[in-house]
Amino acid sequence: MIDKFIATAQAALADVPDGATVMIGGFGGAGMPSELIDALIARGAKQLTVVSNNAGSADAGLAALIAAKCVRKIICSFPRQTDSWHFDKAYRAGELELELVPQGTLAERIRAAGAGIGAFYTPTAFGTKLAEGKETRRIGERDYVLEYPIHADYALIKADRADRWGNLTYRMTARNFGPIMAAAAQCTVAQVRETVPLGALDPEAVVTPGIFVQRVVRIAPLRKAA
Amino acid sequence: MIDKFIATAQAALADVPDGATVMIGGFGGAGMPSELIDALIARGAKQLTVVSNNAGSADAGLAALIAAKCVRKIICSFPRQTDSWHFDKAYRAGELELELVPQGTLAERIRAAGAGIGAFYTPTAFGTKLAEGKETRRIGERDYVLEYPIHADYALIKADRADRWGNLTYRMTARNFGPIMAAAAQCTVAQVRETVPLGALDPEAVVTPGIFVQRVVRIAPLRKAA
Amino acid sequence: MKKLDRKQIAARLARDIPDGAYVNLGIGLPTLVAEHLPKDREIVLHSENGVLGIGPRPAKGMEDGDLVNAGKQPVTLLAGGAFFHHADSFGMIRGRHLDYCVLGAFQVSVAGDLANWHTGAPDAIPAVGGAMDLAAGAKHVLVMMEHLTKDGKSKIVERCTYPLTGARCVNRIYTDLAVIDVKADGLHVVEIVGGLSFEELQRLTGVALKYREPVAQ
Amino acid sequence: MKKLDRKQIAARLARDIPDGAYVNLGIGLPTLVAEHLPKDREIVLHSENGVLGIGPRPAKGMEDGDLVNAGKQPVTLLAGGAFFHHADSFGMIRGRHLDYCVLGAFQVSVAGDLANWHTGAPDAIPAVGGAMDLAAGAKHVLVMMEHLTKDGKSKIVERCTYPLTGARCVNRIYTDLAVIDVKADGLHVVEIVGGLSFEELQRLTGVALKYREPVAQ
Repeated sequence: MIDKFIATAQAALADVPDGATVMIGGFGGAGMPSELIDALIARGAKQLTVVSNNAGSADAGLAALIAAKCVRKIICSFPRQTDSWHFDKAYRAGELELELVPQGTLAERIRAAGAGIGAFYTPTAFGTKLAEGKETRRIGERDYVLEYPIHADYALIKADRADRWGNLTYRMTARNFGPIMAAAAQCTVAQVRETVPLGALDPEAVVTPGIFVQRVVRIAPLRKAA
Repeated sequence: MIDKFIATAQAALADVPDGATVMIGGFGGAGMPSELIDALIARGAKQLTVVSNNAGSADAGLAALIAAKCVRKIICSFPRQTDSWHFDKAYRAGELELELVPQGTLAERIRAAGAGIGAFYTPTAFGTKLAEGKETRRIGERDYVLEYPIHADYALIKADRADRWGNLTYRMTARNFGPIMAAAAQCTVAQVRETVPLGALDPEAVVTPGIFVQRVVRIAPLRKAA
Repeated sequence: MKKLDRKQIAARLARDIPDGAYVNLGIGLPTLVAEHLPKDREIVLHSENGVLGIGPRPAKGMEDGDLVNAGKQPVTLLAGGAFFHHADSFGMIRGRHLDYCVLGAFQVSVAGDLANWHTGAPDAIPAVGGAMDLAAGAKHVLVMMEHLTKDGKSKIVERCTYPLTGARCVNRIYTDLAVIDVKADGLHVVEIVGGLSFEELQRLTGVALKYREPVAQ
Repeated sequence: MKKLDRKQIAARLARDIPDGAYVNLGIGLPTLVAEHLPKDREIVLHSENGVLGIGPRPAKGMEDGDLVNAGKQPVTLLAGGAFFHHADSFGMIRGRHLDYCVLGAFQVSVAGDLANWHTGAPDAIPAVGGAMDLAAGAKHVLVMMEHLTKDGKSKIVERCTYPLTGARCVNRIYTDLAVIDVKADGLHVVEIVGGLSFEELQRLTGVALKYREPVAQ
């Protein structure tokens, strides 16, 4: 029987080793798997390579992971924010390597990893600093840059509902990187708001089929103060 | 105001010129836009390049388009079927050029066109006859073949429900090539079972956003004999 | 001369977006355009974080952290909207499905090169987001910016001195002083604000501008 | 010797598919495997035309033309199933997400090359479908075929004479005579049908086989 439900975030991340490449979903706060990140900090794995759109803000989530000195390198599109002080400090101190990737190229490199594409030509960034040193090619009337997939050992994502096969739905723009990161990692851990019986999700509306998901943790939403 | 609904299949295809590249959705009968194909035959455009998974079966649909001598070339993965006699005859007579493409490579080439990818490396077909003469590259431990996008002037697809913005849902495995062909064509024409008011489709479950669809024709399903 | 303020630039640009267009408004200044789109047109707003059909800002207290735009501001969804993931969203951009994108800029060159992501300062922390994808992918790239820097230098330049976002990608520039088309043979002035002569605009801009004086009625 | 019939080959292969596996069964003979999967295991069947979680054949009269497998036969969907488009479906295959695929074959070589799509006859109309993608993409490629051609030649060969579907891709071969692993150092016989000696299997197969006689109890 297939049962991908795991009781706690801690248990779901208990085997993350030092040096792992970890994708972290979310676009700002939307889709950010906060409780999984907390569990990753508690796990204490070091020298991580993190793949995420941003580099954390304020003191929680990815920012806390950086503050806890767990991250060696970050691959992202938009690290600088008004409150990205933990990233800023570590970066300026030379403690954190940054690979800056245009957002669409980041998404497509992650998608390529999940879809078994060896490399692809994208028009984005041609003629810019972010294409320096990269292979280019003119195809038809457009110039392209060669980009390679980004694979990960783990993906930490936040979805909305899940069944025990790991089928996932998302909520509005919290979907963002979740589906492509799920496919790009060896071990995808999804935190979800709700778990449902097998068959409760509409097969037409499953966004991430369970084949891409290895572990599911239900995180009850915080109850709002009355 | 955006209103992509068109009254008839004939009107929706009235501007298809000779020599156009036309994608036709469907996997066998599932998702085959039969009424649109009939309208294309009635339109009488010749010298078409058709992109489709199969090359028609029995006497209707794509087979009828071939029988009507509208097709100059077909790009597909699986032309040979027990009842593909119209294709077989035209092919053996040398009246029809065939570009045979592995099914996943066909899908990915169509997807690449829609997603603005200039070319990609796929492991499929490396070392086989279908990769002969193609550029190859070793990336990591795997060998890859370089493949290029397939763009189209028109895509003819069958969906289930649509609103006037052209948002589409599909029905079960009739989805197949619809979403990727919609994105790869300059003008996508969808035949649907049902049209619904704007807002009636769940935004989480729209499969093809209207940005990829130019024209929608409602084709009432045949009433079953009582 | 009466310079346009930010709202007026946004309103001027909004007038050029046709009914039925699919449009991405970059973060910052371009977001203002949303509030000035003509009410009699149906224009579908895209945000690169995976949504088409963005509606007005939510009422106070009705914000939902799961429904945000690329600037991470809370938004609403119109009837007809749809959600999708990041790879599909950037496929729309890169695949030339967006009719227009509107971007801010530090500089635009005569050739249509755009610089808007990095000042080039050695100690600056870089961040690019989706700007390079939008610049490379949208059918029409519209730039919205002030004509001059704070110290009075033209932001329209012979060659960008800041790092590029995209080469030869800008189609039209909207500033507080003028509307200018970028064409293969150079910069064509479409409109000038009231009270400013072409000669004065030319002097302020520095690089060569072309202009066909409107015929007097 | 008691050759296995097709159902028995399918049943033998099905025994090796573990609980929780994601599996694609190729069109034709491999489809039989579905009927022999152990009832106490939950195995998720994929079909390249965009579905995971295929269930048993529908009852007569309950077929739905929109719900078919890669062989275009009507199927059903289990609770937990999901639909997706062709690019996503082949992303699953190419991206090494399928644990097993089962394919028929004309020939398999000592190196694990597979030929199953084309006889090479000059007048044959070629058709490849998803075979090359499955051969290149699944984590384990299992071949299911009769050991010998109708005129008694081995389908396990030194080098394929038919055009290849994939090079060095086959992991295990199930025939009516034996189960054979393809490894870097050659072909290892795992099992032989009752009444057939290794020597006889070796003679029928032609190419070199390795075998470790099971220890008698």
